[in-house]
Amino acid sequence: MKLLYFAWLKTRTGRAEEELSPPDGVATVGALVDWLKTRGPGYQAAFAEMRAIRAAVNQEYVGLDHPVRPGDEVAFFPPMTGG
Amino acid sequence: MKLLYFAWLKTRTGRAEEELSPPDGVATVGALVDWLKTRGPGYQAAFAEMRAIRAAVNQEYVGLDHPVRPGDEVAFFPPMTGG
Amino acid sequence: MIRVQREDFDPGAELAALTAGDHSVGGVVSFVGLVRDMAAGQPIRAMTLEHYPGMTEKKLAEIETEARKRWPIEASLIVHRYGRLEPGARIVLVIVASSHRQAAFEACAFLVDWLKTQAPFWKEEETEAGTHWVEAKSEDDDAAARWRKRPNEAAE
Amino acid sequence: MIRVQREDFDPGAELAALTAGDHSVGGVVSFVGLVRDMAAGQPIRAMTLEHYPGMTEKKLAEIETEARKRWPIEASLIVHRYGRLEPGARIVLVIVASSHRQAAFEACAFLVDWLKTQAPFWKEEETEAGTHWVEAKSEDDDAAARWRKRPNEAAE
Repeated sequence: MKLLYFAWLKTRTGRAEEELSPPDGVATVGALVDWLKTRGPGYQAAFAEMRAIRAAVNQEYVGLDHPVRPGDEVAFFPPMTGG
Repeated sequence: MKLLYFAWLKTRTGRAEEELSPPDGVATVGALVDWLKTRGPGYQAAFAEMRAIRAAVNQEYVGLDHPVRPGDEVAFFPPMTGG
Repeated sequence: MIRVQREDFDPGAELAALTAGDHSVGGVVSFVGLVRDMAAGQPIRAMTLEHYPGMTEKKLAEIETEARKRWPIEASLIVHRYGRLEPGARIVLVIVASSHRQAAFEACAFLVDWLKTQAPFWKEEETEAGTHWVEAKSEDDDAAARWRKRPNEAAE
Repeated sequence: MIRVQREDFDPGAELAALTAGDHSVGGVVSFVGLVRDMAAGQPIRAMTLEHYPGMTEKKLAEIETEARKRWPIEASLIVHRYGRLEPGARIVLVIVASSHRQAAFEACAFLVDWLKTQAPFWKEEETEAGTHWVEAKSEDDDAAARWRKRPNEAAE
């Protein structure tokens, strides 16, 4: 599974992207976040306030209950500020 | 009094502008139109349909009851089609 | 700023010049009106724009002043051409720069709607069948009427 | 058309290219977004725009497709920059050409409102006090929400 972090999530996790294989039970975006938070204080800081975080799976905006599968591209980021 | 004609009014009167001295009784735009219509068939054709004509006195849009005075600049034209 | 001219204009150069050095501007909305090759289902060879020199500049300046009263505008420009123009040619340019993009959009639409009904320009079209003066469109009056203040607002 | 690029763009050249040869276009509305030198009362030295390559192009194309469904559009272009930009620099260009000027105004405003809330861009500002990520404005959500179809329209 390819994970991408943007804006201050990137700063907190300390990486822009990584390739990870979450355990089998991690089947939704929400479960993925819970699992990521076990990976260290940087992840805990990044995902401390889920209200301020948006997610995309395979480049579509999704909610926390959206399924994730091996091979997916999953991105986390704050609300957009373009334009 | 300086008179100006635009668009098809110019075509019908046969002139873009002229200097005229209407008689003393001609005190409004409407009276001026009535007097101009006595000046020949071109003027009669130009002012046949007053609904389709707009007027300006000294470069301000006015109605037919607006006063006209010697020295005024009076313009006649159809509704505008700019932009 | 107001310009009435026979010559073509360069929208990019005008856009750049209008906001040059002013870093408080967040959004610039512009409108470019072009000569279409069709009108009322008829192919058009060209059109000639006649205007009322002196009064045109005066009315455009009044319209611009009105827009600046209604919206927070950092800079604005109206350029309107006259003379003979062929399909594809630029007729009019309206630019509004503001720190608020919605104000820039509204003010620019207002200026375009108002100059169509308030500025003393007349179009004569050339078709296969000859030339004729374009009649004013009631939809342009309707568009301009959108911006007329309601009676209870006029008292403010 | 959609472009996401680090380089600056030339609004005048883009305007001319978009309608070149198409004489059915009557009006072209454009929006240029610029970097302001102030944000939330603080002077800004520069900002850096980060984006999500691939998804950005996809979302911008979706937004453009949606606009073309809603309005009669002859041609449209969205150019959005990323990277470090100083005050006065151009960030984004949106152009909509239509034979109906009101459609061009509305579609251009729609595109700007939507790309602010739907396109995956994030701004980091540099001030005297250091750098910080810009928070999304609720007014941008409100602006985008204007265009959301009401339930009874969605069924049409």
